[in-house]
Amino acid sequence: MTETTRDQVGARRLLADMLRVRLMEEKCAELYGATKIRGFLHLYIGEEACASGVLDVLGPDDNVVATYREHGHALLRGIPMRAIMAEMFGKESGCAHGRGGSMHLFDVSRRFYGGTAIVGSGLPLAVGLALADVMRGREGVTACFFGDGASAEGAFHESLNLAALWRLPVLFVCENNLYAMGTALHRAQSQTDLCAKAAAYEVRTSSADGMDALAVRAAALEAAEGVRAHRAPHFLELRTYRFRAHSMFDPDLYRDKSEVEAWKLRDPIPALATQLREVGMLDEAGYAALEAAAEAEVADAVAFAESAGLEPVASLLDDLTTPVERSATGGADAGGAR
Amino acid sequence: MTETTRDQVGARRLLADMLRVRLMEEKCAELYGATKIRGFLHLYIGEEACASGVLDVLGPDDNVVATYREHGHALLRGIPMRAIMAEMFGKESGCAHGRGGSMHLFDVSRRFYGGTAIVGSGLPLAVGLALADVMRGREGVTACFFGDGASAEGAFHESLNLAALWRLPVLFVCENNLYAMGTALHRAQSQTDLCAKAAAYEVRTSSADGMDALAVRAAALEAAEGVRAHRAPHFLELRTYRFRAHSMFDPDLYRDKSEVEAWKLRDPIPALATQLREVGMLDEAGYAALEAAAEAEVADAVAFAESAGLEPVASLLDDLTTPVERSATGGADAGGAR
Amino acid sequence: MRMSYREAVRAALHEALVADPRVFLMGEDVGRYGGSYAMSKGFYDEFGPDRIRDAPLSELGFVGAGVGAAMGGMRPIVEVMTVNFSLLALDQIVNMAALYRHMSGGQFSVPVVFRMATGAGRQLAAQHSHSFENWYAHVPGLRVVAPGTVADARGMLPAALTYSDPVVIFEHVGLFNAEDDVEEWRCDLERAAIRRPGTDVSIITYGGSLPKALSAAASLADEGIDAEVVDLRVLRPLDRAAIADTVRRTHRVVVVDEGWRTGSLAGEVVAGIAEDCLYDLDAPPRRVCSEEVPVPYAKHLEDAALPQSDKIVAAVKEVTHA
Amino acid sequence: MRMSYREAVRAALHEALVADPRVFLMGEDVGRYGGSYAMSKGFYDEFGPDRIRDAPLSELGFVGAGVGAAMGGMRPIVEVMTVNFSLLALDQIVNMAALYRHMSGGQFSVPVVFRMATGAGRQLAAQHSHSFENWYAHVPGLRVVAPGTVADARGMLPAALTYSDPVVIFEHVGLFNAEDDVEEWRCDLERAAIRRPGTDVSIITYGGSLPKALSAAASLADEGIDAEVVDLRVLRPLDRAAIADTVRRTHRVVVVDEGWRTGSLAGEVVAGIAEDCLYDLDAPPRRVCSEEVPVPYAKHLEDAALPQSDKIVAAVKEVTHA
Ligand SMILES: Cc1ncc(C[n+]2csc(CCOP(=O)(O)OP(=O)(O)O)c2C)c(N)n1
Ligand SMILES: Cc1ncc(C[n+]2csc(CCOP(=O)(O)OP(=O)(O)O)c2C)c(N)n1
Ligand SMILES: [Mg+2]
Ligand SMILES: [Mg+2]
Repeated sequence: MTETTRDQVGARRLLADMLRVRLMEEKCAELYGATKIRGFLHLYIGEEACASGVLDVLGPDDNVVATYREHGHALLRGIPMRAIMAEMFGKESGCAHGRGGSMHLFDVSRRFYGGTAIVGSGLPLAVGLALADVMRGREGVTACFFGDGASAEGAFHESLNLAALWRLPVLFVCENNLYAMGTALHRAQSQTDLCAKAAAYEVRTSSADGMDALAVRAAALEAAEGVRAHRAPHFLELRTYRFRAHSMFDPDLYRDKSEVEAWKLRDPIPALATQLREVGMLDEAGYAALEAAAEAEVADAVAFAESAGLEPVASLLDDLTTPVERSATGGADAGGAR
Repeated sequence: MTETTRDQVGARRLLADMLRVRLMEEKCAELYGATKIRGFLHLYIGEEACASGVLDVLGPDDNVVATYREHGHALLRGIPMRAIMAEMFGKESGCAHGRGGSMHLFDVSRRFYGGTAIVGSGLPLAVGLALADVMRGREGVTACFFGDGASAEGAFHESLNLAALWRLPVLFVCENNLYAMGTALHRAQSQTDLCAKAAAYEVRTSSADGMDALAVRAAALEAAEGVRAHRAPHFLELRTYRFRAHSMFDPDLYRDKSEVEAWKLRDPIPALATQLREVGMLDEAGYAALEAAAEAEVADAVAFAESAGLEPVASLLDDLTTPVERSATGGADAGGAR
Repeated sequence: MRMSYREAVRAALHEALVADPRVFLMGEDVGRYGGSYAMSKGFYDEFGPDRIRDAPLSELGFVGAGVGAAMGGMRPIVEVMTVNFSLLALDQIVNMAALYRHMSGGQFSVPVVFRMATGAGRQLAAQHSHSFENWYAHVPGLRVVAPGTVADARGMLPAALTYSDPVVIFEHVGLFNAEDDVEEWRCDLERAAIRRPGTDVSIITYGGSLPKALSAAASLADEGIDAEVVDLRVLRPLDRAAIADTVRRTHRVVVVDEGWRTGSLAGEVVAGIAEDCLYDLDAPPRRVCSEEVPVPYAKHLEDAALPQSDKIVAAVKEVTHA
Repeated sequence: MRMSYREAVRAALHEALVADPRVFLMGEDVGRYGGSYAMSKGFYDEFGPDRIRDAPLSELGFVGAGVGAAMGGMRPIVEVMTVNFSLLALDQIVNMAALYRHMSGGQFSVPVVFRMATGAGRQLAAQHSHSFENWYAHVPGLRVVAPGTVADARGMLPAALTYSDPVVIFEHVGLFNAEDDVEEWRCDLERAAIRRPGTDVSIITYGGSLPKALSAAASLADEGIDAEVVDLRVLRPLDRAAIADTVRRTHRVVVVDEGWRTGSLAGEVVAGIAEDCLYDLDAPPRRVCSEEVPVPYAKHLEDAALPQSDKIVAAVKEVTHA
């Protein structure tokens, strides 16, 4: 038991966070079956320790860039579950008006830049956000989440170089779940040590057990502090695993059931719950309360999404471009955001 | 003096090769001034040891992919100087019918695949050529030349990974002349040790003095033998320098004249000539003979190019696509080549 | 024989792999996963990892490797999951594969087939739903085709493999589960096809919009309007003769294209008609295209953004009442 | 004031850098080298390495960084040396910058300006000579402009910086040394402009083809044909009203565009005319575009591949004698 777990509030929050993500996503899977949610749905189940640990160390001035597997990141960044659920239902009160769906959750007020579905495309974006922060004298860190698969893309190469060369405060968070769709890391990349790959750009790196929320938080804290202190990027690898198929279309035939089962034994939620119980920081009632709260939040979000309205077809063409008040002087703190 | 220089014929050939390239290019610069050659012209002057050393160890079954700075590679791969010069003159007897110019020299019969002017674009091509060789059971090595600047491109990242992952016989030859146009390597890349960069893909690497043709040849020989033996890629860095501006449009204001002068002291041609003289393998007459032969070849090539005819405008649309004899069975050894 | 579009593509791929050892399939998740749209399920076990080659997430790299392998004597079939992702690889397709032969004075051939899923209709939102067929159709050196029927899904790949230059095949995600009886599928990659003869108006379309055009024609028939439906099939080179021919017979035309309207392939078709048979037109041509916004996720918005039968019907009525 | 196109671009850049600390210029060799076309010579010393930011050879990366920086509150001007190279960066421009605002339900703006050199005429051969303006003009969410005059080269950049969405500016390499007297350069990015009024025929064009159209009009005048020359200026959104307007007055039209003919922007213009004012046409419209081959190096072949005044004259005669 480290110092960190002694921070009872913080540790319980991580557990609560993971539970919220888990229960929300289990409900999503169900709703997908019921055809309430459509399109691609990529579940994060099994990987919750990553988002909860990392986002716990970020502040409101930091930026977050995520992928199509970003429900957890969106929720823990503070987007109300109602807005997320409504988005997946394609409703107007969704966090992208129903235009984005599961893969494109956004919230400008929380500096949550999505939700992008072109693998690797978030990395240059994150570099740019960090560049803007530096040029504007802002203090923020830009956390950029992506998968092991993304690190094969040219965008990874170019972005790590840019961030290192220009000493930009980017926290690159690689959620290494060992697979890119059906392709195992070692079948896709000659270098399977992703920290070694990142280190080649003269970027500081570290690695943590992505099934352990406390370990993730500790590693993220150290990494983020390093980014802030050195004003230079950091590459954080989180070794994790997705318990579900890649998407709802994936028959999941490329990996052994036994491998999945073995990883499930390391489920980050019971793992943290057990840890907390062992040191007497959580009892059955306490856990049940967390679960009940999450369940209630999910139920509320679903009810909200169910009853929410659709964006009128008449506004389909709206918001393609920015109203031209010709803001040549601009000046909003959130910059391009409005 | 190594064993290699004792190979008198070979060493003299390298010297002769470099002289041919040098004198050809000096003439090109002159012809550019006289507006006989137009468009972009990128001179290789100063870097001749690289092409001569590497190409000396390749055989007819190997493939060569080069860049827009490829006059030397084309010539030393065996394309007649006449065809190169005619190409730069835009004449039909040029090695691309005058359609390519300086940046796009080709010769299918010599497995010389160009001559491409999108920085980095030759690397995936080389990977594919090597893949074809492996799949067809051919023995060849694919030598792929590119600059330090190209190693910042996403194409570099993706290609090195593919070659290493699939164990393809590619000899990546990075001509590190310290600049990409006007941008010094250390201003463009966080990792200036390009071998370290390549090694991150689990690719074997080595480095040689690109101003010393014998050193280049020795390194290339070892590298190519490694590629053949292991059927796996190798990254060879040649540390070199261009004496001239990037192109004929470049005012060359981004580097100190003293830096250029210092490198000129290491000019590979006098360097090798001196080496040979010192061990008594070359005398003044011998050198003069080489020079005279090269001069004669250049004069002949220019005369040929001058008097060569233009492709008729009427055939502008020809050879956009391959005549459809519907070669579903194909089978030419040179494959896509015809 | 009854088969689905997906089965037709599978059968064509299978046949090509069996027939020619130089053919191999390369792309993300074509192997162990079985293809993101299950086009190559089972192939990995049958043909092995060399010929059913899973590529890393490196569109530029593996597409370029396909180009190189073609130049090296293979016959690669390169799958890019979705045309949106192909933007990462355009440099190798447009600046390399398409140019090599002409730029080299005819020395090289680049016999590579690129297959890409295209189009919307499955609520996959903006980054997975667009159509860039018109971009590819703009590029000299490429041949571009769009199977809109099950038979063409079966026949176009073997036809593509008879060319020694790059061919791009667009498979529309909305068609994968479509079924049809396929007797004859051997086909050329040169000519458009009349899918429904008619006399009152020409509906010219291709790919995923073909079924919508046919269903529009069916409802128009109920109202006494006899529409001819022309399937372009080959998007480059366009079969201008066939286009002019149908217009000369019907004198009225609606072009349907899932691309955004401005700069769409439909625009090129209309322009060609204006050039070739202006005086044959009895009414201004109309285009039914996608609305000029990123395709949204929500079903009702996605539907509204795309060409649909009712919009085609309305456009036809406009041109026939003019 | 007499100035060259290059000087106009320089002056516009300089002014923007002085006026707004959020503006910075980023691209390959914009700094120490002074810009591959000397557009930013001297700026590095004046504004320093942060604001005249040399980027590594990483088009996808630095273009995407420009997108991100715009979303982060800066006003980046991103230079891509040549439109051919921009194919490496299209994903960030088309799948990201153009989509963000709509796809997010209007939450983000992406106030970035992309500048690219385009076009042929300098014997730079196939990989440095193409024109993909039509591709960009196809994409909702982008504004696309092509300064064809020195005044527009001076005025379009400041105008672009008043928008909060991505603007793409195409600077034609053939114009850089063109000179003109520039008095008023303030301009909108909305409307086409009539560069030469005329009554017999409309020549519609943009960018590098504008001088060719004007010189064609001059020689046509000698032969008694009074051509109106319309400069599109803004390629997205197209000024359809202005196009229809000129056609309604002259009834004959030739569209000149350096893009390859099939799928060209010229095709879109012709299609719009057929839709909007079919009955005003007294002759089939004609397009003068580039031949559908990679642009060759040799001067005579390059000339033959591109639109030229004499071809425009011939096309005008065709439509006026029809
Ligand atoms: C450029 C691009 N190529 C392919 C895809 C299809 N695709 C979506 S997710 C994915 C796997 C990504 O793997 P990884 O980066 O490891 O993230 P994970 O899904 O494991 O979280 C693929 C191939 C895509 N969306 N974008
Ligand atoms: C993709 C791309 N971006 C930019 C350019 C313009 N350009 C041509 S050569 C060059 C520098 C390349 O440097 P390097 O790779 O080191 O090769 P060198 O010229 O030094 O031999 C640049 C920026 C290009 N041709 N292609
Ligand atoms: Mg993964
Ligand atoms: Mg260099």
